[in-house]
Amino acid sequence: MNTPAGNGRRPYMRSMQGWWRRNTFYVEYMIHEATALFVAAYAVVLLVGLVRLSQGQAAWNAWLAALRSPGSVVFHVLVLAAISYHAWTWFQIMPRTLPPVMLKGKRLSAAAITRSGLAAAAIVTLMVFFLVRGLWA
Amino acid sequence: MARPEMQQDTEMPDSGKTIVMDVLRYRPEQDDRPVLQSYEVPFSDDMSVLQGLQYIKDYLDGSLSFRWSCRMAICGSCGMMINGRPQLACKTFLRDIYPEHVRVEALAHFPIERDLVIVMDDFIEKLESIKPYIIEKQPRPLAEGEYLQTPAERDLYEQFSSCINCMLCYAACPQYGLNPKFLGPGIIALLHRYNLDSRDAGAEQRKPLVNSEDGVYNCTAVGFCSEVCPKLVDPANAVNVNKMEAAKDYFLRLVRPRGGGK
Amino acid sequence: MSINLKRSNAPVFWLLFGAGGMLSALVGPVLVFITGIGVPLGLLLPENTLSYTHVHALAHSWIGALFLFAVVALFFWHAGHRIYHSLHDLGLHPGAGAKLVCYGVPLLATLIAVYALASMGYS
Amino acid sequence: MEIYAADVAIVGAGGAGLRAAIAVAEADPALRIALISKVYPMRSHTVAAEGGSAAVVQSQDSLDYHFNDTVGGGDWLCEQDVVEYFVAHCPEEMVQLEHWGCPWSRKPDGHVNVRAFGGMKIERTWFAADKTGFHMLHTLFQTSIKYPSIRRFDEHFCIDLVDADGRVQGIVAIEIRSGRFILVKAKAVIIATGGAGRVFRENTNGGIVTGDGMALAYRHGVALRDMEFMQYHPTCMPGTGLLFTEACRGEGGFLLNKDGYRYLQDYGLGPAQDKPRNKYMELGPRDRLSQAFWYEQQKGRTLSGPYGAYVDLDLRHLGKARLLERLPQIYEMAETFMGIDPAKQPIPVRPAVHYTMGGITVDGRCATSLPGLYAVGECASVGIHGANRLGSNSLAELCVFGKLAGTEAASFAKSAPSGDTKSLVARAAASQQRIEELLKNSDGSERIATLRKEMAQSMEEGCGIYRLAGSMQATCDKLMELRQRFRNIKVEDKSRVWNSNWLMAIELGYQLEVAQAIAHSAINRKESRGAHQRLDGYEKRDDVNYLKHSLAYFNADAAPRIEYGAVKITKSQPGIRAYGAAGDAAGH
Ligand SMILES: Cc1cc2nc3c(=O)[nH]c(=O)nc-3n(C[C@H](O)[C@H](O)[C@H](O)COP(=O)(O)OP(=O)(O)OC[C@H]3O[C@@H](n4cnc5c(N)ncnc54)[C@H](O)[C@@H]3O)c2cc1C
Ligand code: SF4
Ligand code: F3S
Ligand code: FES
Repeated sequence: MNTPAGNGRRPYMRSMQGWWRRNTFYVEYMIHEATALFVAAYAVVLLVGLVRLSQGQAAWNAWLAALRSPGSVVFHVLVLAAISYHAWTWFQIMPRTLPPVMLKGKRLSAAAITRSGLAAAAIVTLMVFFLVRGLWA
Repeated sequence: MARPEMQQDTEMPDSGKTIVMDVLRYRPEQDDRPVLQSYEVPFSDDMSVLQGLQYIKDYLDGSLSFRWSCRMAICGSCGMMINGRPQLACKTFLRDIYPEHVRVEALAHFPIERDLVIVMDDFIEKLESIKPYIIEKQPRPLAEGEYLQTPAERDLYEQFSSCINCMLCYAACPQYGLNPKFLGPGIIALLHRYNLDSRDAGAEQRKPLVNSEDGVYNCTAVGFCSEVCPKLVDPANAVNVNKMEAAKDYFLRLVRPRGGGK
Repeated sequence: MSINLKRSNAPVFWLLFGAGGMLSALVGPVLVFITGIGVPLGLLLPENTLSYTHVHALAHSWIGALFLFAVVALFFWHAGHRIYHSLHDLGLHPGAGAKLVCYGVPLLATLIAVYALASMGYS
Repeated sequence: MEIYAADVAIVGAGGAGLRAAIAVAEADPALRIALISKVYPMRSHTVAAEGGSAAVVQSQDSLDYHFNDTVGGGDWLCEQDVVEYFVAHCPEEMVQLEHWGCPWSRKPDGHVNVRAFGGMKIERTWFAADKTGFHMLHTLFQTSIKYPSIRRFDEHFCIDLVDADGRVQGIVAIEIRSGRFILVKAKAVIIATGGAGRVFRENTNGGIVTGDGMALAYRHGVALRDMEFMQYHPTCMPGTGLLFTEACRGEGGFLLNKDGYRYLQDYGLGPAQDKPRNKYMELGPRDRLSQAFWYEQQKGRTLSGPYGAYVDLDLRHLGKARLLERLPQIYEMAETFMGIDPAKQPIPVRPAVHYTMGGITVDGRCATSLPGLYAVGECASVGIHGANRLGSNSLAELCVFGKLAGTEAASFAKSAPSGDTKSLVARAAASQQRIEELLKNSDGSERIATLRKEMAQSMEEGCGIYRLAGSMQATCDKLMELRQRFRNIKVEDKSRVWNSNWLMAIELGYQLEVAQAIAHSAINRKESRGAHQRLDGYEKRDDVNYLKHSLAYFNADAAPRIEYGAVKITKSQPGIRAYGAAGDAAGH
């Protein structure tokens, strides 16, 4: 009212502080981002294993022994949960990242793409598992 | 709280029920910062949030400002945050919220001009920057008639051409909120629409934008953009498919240094 | 127009991130189970599954070495890239230092992995 | 006051305004174009058009057929030379849109597909699913970005034309975001502000369709022509008025009364057949279909719901797949707004006001009687719709005449001298003052919404599908009363930034004047023709006395002055308007 011909514009910018708490979608997103911490931790474990392997049998066995400690097992259970969640979300997002997948002239639905991804993961899992078991059993 | 004047004859059948709408107000000439204001609005089953706001404007408080026009979810004017989620007010129904309060705020991630009206300059500038028009291989005289385009070729881009510029996806995308320079989902969908059109030969010219620091790689595949899109455009798909394109371009340029391409 | 047309170098990191993400989604869970739970507890798997001879033989083969390398290196790149972006998401405005850590560590890990595998030689 | 110097100013950035802007830019890239719109261009109401746009493409079709359908459909109140120009230019404009990227629906061989529409003898309606207007508008808007000479003034609300020395020389607008005024100087001005459907209660129009441009030209002495002809669309959502496109019927939908009977066969549109047949039954013209609804209602054969009488639009037999392919938006609207699955349930529909056939009087080249002033699109009466518009002719009109208005205005602007800025600023300041008064001294007791509602109600009662002298007179009186009460209006919001309260008050002022033009044109036309149907002794068309255009002239605070103008007839003498089997017998 006090700005007859002037310009009373004062666009207001809201803060992004704490945005990830604003809805469940964001919370889930942050959780699946956080799985990276577990992936990183597991990568460190593997790297150490690799180095120990290159250092000979004794070193390798020490590494195996460390893996048997209760703390390690608990930790790996957590890692398993996180990486499985990562895998789950990864395939949920996959349809968004692919160009249209055509099957017999029809476009594959997002759900079908996610299902194929999960199926692939299941097959790979079984293959690796039985390969490891079968080869060395 | 402002009370409805119940004797008003509204367009809606009178059920005798009311619903409370908490609306984020901001009048730059008098308010320092946005504040919530509550209104009690007559409720009927078929009322949209937009109709609730119109009731407020007509009968409770003429100073409430918001954009709307078509009321049929096609003009893209009425995007706002409704109970924390970006939605079209004309396509969101009070019955789905009743008897809870309806919380209405201006679209997130944009500056508020006033009340529920945001400043959309940024979006428009971006829209203008991507050459959102057919860049022909060579001009085609009208006398030669239309380009032939099979239904399958049309289907390829149709989905991305149905964007109504409502900007809900921008309000959904935290990466845009964190870095407003990011080209953003809706605009990349539009860019993608032209690149996919069999009549267009402009993809090469649009690449620098896709590849740039403000381009597709700002996206961390949150995916909420596609979740809220009222027209099933799937902008997240446009953004993420273009990451692959940009990556190809990044490495191919090393192989075939200058120009090359299609 | 304020759009910055400087080409982004993200594709390099994004591809590594994506490859790591895909690999970890496919084999991550089963590997964690084998190395961290199954073998240590003798659960579903024979005790000697990860015996030195077995694993050394694996690392000694071209294909095995490649697999181990890919898993270790790509997991690092995947995680580093994601963590870097999460810092940004949290509004921590990661600077050059954070970038150095998030991408430097994977780089270092990659080199160490190469070194460890190479030192075992190939068959 | 800020001043912007343009060569051509275009008020309105819907289909017509955008097409005109591109035409000016292509005519001469040196011309500075100001494109002013109260909403961002892609919000313009063209966006809501669903069904399609007409142009002859099929080999069994001809320009003559399109001409005859249009002139007959308009009950011979068309300017036939203009219709000839129109039908001849539709095809190239539709192809032009195709070249600009409009995603027209296609046939398997890649050619553009066409669908059937009401009152059209051969299928010639180009369509982009059921979002034709949306796609046309976005195509035009996005294409306009290519032209650097088009300077847009988005969200600028035009409050007046500025004329001096006997010609128009600019416009005054409010920048909505700041509330500041701007004078856009221009050597030529094109008005493309769309229709006025919002003066009625139940209507298919967007909130912005308030007849602004009509009122602007009218106040500056340009006549509003044929305003009594308001089109009722037969298939709208009860309550909201939202449209279910005619394409629903083009695709084969049925209209059923409460007995499940296809009642249109009782109104000279039969016989009923299962397959859609051009100009038969559901594919009859809109005025006839709306009138048939009215009769069914009188006979008590309509259904009744919370928003009054309705009939059923039955699409079930088309099947879900086809509905999703051809009418996806209709599907979505029925589902979200009414909770109805159209593949399983019929959709309740009733007529609602849809289109303003009349408008700013222009000649066949889009020029008004005020030199330098042009008008195009729904706000204009160029003469192709006569007493009843055929569906899909108006989207085509936007392009054909948008281009023409652009090139005409461009050549006028090139030859016109620049005006004297000082005197223009003085005139603009006077307009500004008047509008600022409305903001400052508006602490009366009349609520905007109340006046608007009374106006709309009264228009519906007096100027509905069927009209009587008594109720029309009541409407005329009511409008006069409302104009008086408008002086005592209350604008609660006194601020400047995005003050839509203020804008609504200005719009209401426009609407009241346009409503008066409609009501007075209606009461003076003592015959029945097209969309103007009387039941008070004037049930027949009267070519002897009324084969002429009505012209409403602004008359300050008094009622408009109604005059008449000749209708141009070239090759089609007024005949009997017949559809269905009777139409075939009459050789239409
Ligand atoms: C629901 C619906 C469906 C339809 N379907 C069809 C169809 O299938 N086929 C067909 O041929 N026709 C159809 N029509 C009719 C057709 O869509 C319209 O006649 C046409 O789109 C009008 O276009 P326009 O450019 O004249 O005006 P609009 O698109 O309405 O644009 C008006 C412009 O003027 C601006 N404006 C208005 N007042 C002011 C002011 N005071 N200051 C500044 N700017 C102002 C607005 O901002 C807007 O940009 C349909 C109409 C409706 C409502
Ligand atoms: S992509 Fe969807 S959400 Fe984003 S602007 Fe377009 S229509 Fe709106
Ligand atoms: S929400 Fe944003 S981060 Fe990407 S997937 Fe959508 S653009
Ligand atoms: S009013 Fe047009 S999209 Fe809601």
